[in-house]
Amino acid sequence: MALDKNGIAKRIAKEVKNGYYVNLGIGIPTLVANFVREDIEVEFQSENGVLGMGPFPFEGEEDPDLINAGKQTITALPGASFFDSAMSFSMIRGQHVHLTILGAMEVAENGDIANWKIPGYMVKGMGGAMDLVASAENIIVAMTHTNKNGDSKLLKKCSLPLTGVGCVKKIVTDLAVLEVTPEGFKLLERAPGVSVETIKQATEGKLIIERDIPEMDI
Amino acid sequence: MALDKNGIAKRIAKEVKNGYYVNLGIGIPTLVANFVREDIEVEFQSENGVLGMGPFPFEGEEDPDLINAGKQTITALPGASFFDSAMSFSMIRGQHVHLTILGAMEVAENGDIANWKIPGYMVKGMGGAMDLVASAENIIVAMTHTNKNGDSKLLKKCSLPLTGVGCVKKIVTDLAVLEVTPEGFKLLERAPGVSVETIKQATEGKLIIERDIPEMDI
Amino acid sequence: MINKKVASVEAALSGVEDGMTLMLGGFGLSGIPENSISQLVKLNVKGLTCISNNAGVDGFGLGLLLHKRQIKKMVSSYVGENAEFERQMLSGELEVELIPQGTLAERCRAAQSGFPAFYTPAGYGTEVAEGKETREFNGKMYVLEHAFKADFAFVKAWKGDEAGNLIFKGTARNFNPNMCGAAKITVAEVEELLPVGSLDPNQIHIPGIFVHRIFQGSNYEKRIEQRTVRKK
Amino acid sequence: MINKKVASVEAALSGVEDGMTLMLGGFGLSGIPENSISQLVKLNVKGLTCISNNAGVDGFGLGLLLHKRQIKKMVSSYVGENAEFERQMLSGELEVELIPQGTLAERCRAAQSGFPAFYTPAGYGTEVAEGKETREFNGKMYVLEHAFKADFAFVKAWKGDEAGNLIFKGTARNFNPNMCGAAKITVAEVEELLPVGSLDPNQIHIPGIFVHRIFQGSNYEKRIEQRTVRKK
Repeated sequence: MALDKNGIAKRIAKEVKNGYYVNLGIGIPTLVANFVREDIEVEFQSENGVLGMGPFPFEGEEDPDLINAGKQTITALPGASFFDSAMSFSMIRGQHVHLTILGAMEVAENGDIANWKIPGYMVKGMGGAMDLVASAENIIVAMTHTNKNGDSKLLKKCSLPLTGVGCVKKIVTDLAVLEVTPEGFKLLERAPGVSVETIKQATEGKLIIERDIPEMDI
Repeated sequence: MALDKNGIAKRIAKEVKNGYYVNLGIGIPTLVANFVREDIEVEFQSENGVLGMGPFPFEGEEDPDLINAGKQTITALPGASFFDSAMSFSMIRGQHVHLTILGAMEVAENGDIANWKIPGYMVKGMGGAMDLVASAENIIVAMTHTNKNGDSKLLKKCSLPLTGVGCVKKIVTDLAVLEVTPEGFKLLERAPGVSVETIKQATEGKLIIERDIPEMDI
Repeated sequence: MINKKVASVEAALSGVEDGMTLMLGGFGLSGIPENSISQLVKLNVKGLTCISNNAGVDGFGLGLLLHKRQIKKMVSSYVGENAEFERQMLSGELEVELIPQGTLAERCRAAQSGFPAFYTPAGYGTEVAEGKETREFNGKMYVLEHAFKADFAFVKAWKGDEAGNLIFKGTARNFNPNMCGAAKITVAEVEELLPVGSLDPNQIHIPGIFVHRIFQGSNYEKRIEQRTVRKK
Repeated sequence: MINKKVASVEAALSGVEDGMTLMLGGFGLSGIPENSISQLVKLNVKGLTCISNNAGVDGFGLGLLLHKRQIKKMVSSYVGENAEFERQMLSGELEVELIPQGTLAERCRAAQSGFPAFYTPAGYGTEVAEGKETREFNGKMYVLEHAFKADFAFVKAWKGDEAGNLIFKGTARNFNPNMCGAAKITVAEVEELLPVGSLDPNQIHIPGIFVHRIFQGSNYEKRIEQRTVRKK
């Protein structure tokens, strides 16, 4: 069965390793924080200027001067720090942030990503996404495998304006975990109960299937 | 009579205007702070990371964590701030510092300055001088008119490696106050008792003398 | 000490004219110069170019200026919270330049620091890089980006002193420090304006040299855009 | 929280090898990483390239490494306080690259911040610009300068916590913050190493993400180069 948002977040959480500084995008990526193992040391960075981001505040403890990049009220954990936007992107551009997890509208088999603009329809802007994808060594995309019309979001070539070129390393969808390789999307894992055939049908870009594909362990 | 160091500093102090942020170089420029009018608002910046520099500390109150660019112990006045070297040169390069006063070995009639290196003999380095002269809109040189051998330091062309090109606006020496103009060194004032002839003799570069030259009012 | 205190928001904004380019601090509605924005509305200056990470929401922040059609052009990284904005943009009334957030921050910092231009990887291969110089360094491609030029910068700080020294709070810091000294005139409004000597010189985020006018703000609303809580 | 604490200066400097490029904070003798320098002397690593604004004095700071001929090349802005330095330089034993102080600071910051290169006016028309690309922006000439590449950065802070967050004191701050995260490995020594949660997150000068190892320093001498006083 296809995973729900929490399922995708739970699977991605396994990619977060001890000692990682992690930037989480808006949407499914935000949920990842809930599933990271508690026995490892991880810090979350938000590009509006906080490192060591904690959970949402308890009701009545919201502080308008303490938000995340999604403009949600948050808390800061012990060891946290605040800084300006230039320094925040020094962390990102300087590759001090180890892992970036973000959503996407489309990913191409060469690692191109589009997630900021639908010409003539939705023009909200790229926020920090272009800096993140141009800089991060390790980028994981969290998204549904197909869009609302059932069209694949894993393409030969992106049709929407790009956010970054050749940068996505891994994709976790409601159906599968895939690695972006020079040869195309390499299928690594299936969602529990989802067949390879289903994934094939939902993937427009080149899909590489070597050996048996195990189910995700979530 | 030719001015002594304090006399030069005293004359330069008159160039310091209300509301100025000022960077003082090592040597004679440091003395300028002693002669600035007390009824105007001025702040001194030192490029090692302090704005609002005060006088030297009283004996026993020296702090090794509080020095100026000449490595002398200093104090900080109310309203002072400390910052890192990158931000310090943001102030300088960004032209937030209004006036730079520094020493020189040579100045050319086109405003070139040399003050950091005598090849094969003295190679101490430029410190912040190259940033200062390349950035400041208002640069005053404080120096003796001739060197120890009696050779002019106001030249047609610098013989020593340059610190900056076409940047010096005004020169105050032990003999005179001069403005650097497109036509050459324009004599503005004489030191008390010093004749125009003496200044002519001591100036190798093109000297422009219009009308009567008044004595400095110091 | 050079005193930067002005008595009122009117004095702080004196000289603002039609057609000027303004920088405004804040991320979302956090850390925005509320008092200066109100005064811009009151002055009813038109044809403004606003450099600001976001464009406010309907009825607050820069949304107030949009509502009165005072803005000719927005330079932002993210503008998706504002129906009036979207309407003006889609109808062509409003010009919009979207640029990556890190590039926005650094173009401010470059203006502050006297750098005319720098190379950044953000946007390479995308429409953001169209018409711009690109260049390879160490096997990676970069885009040449330039310092902003602006007439006024409006920032909001938590504490300040009469010398113009500023301290920001939490994530309300964001773009505010990077915009100080990045325009011809920088105007800082603060929640608490203190006498000189009240702030620890070691804890100042922005030295007063980057600030030209400072005033005591009032009636801060500090609206929260996405109130999100967990259960006890 | 990611814990950066190491138990000793030996652990902090593990991995330092002959021929490496090191960054060292400090201005004159103020804010230099005294403990790390002592350990470099003890390790007797040779053929080092040292990026540091100054080169210490005879018998202290980097003068200790010069005395043992551990340094192959110095990259500095000012080196005039050291007879042994001068002897080695004039005899050709020591290679010296002198660069403007602001350029030195920004080449560190560029490495920290992921900028490969930037344009600065400093040094244009002088021998510093020889062989470098120059370019006009808005009628003024600039020189293209590149980010440093270094193996280790050694910095000294006043207070730090186990997450690697740093607070500096007075003008001992200088180049130290700009070198954090500008090398492959950043080692911070602090006068006071505190448990996580002891520092106000609003007052941290350098977030721990830029620091890889932190240790409690000891026996700080803090020598004063030019003791200058006035009379009461």
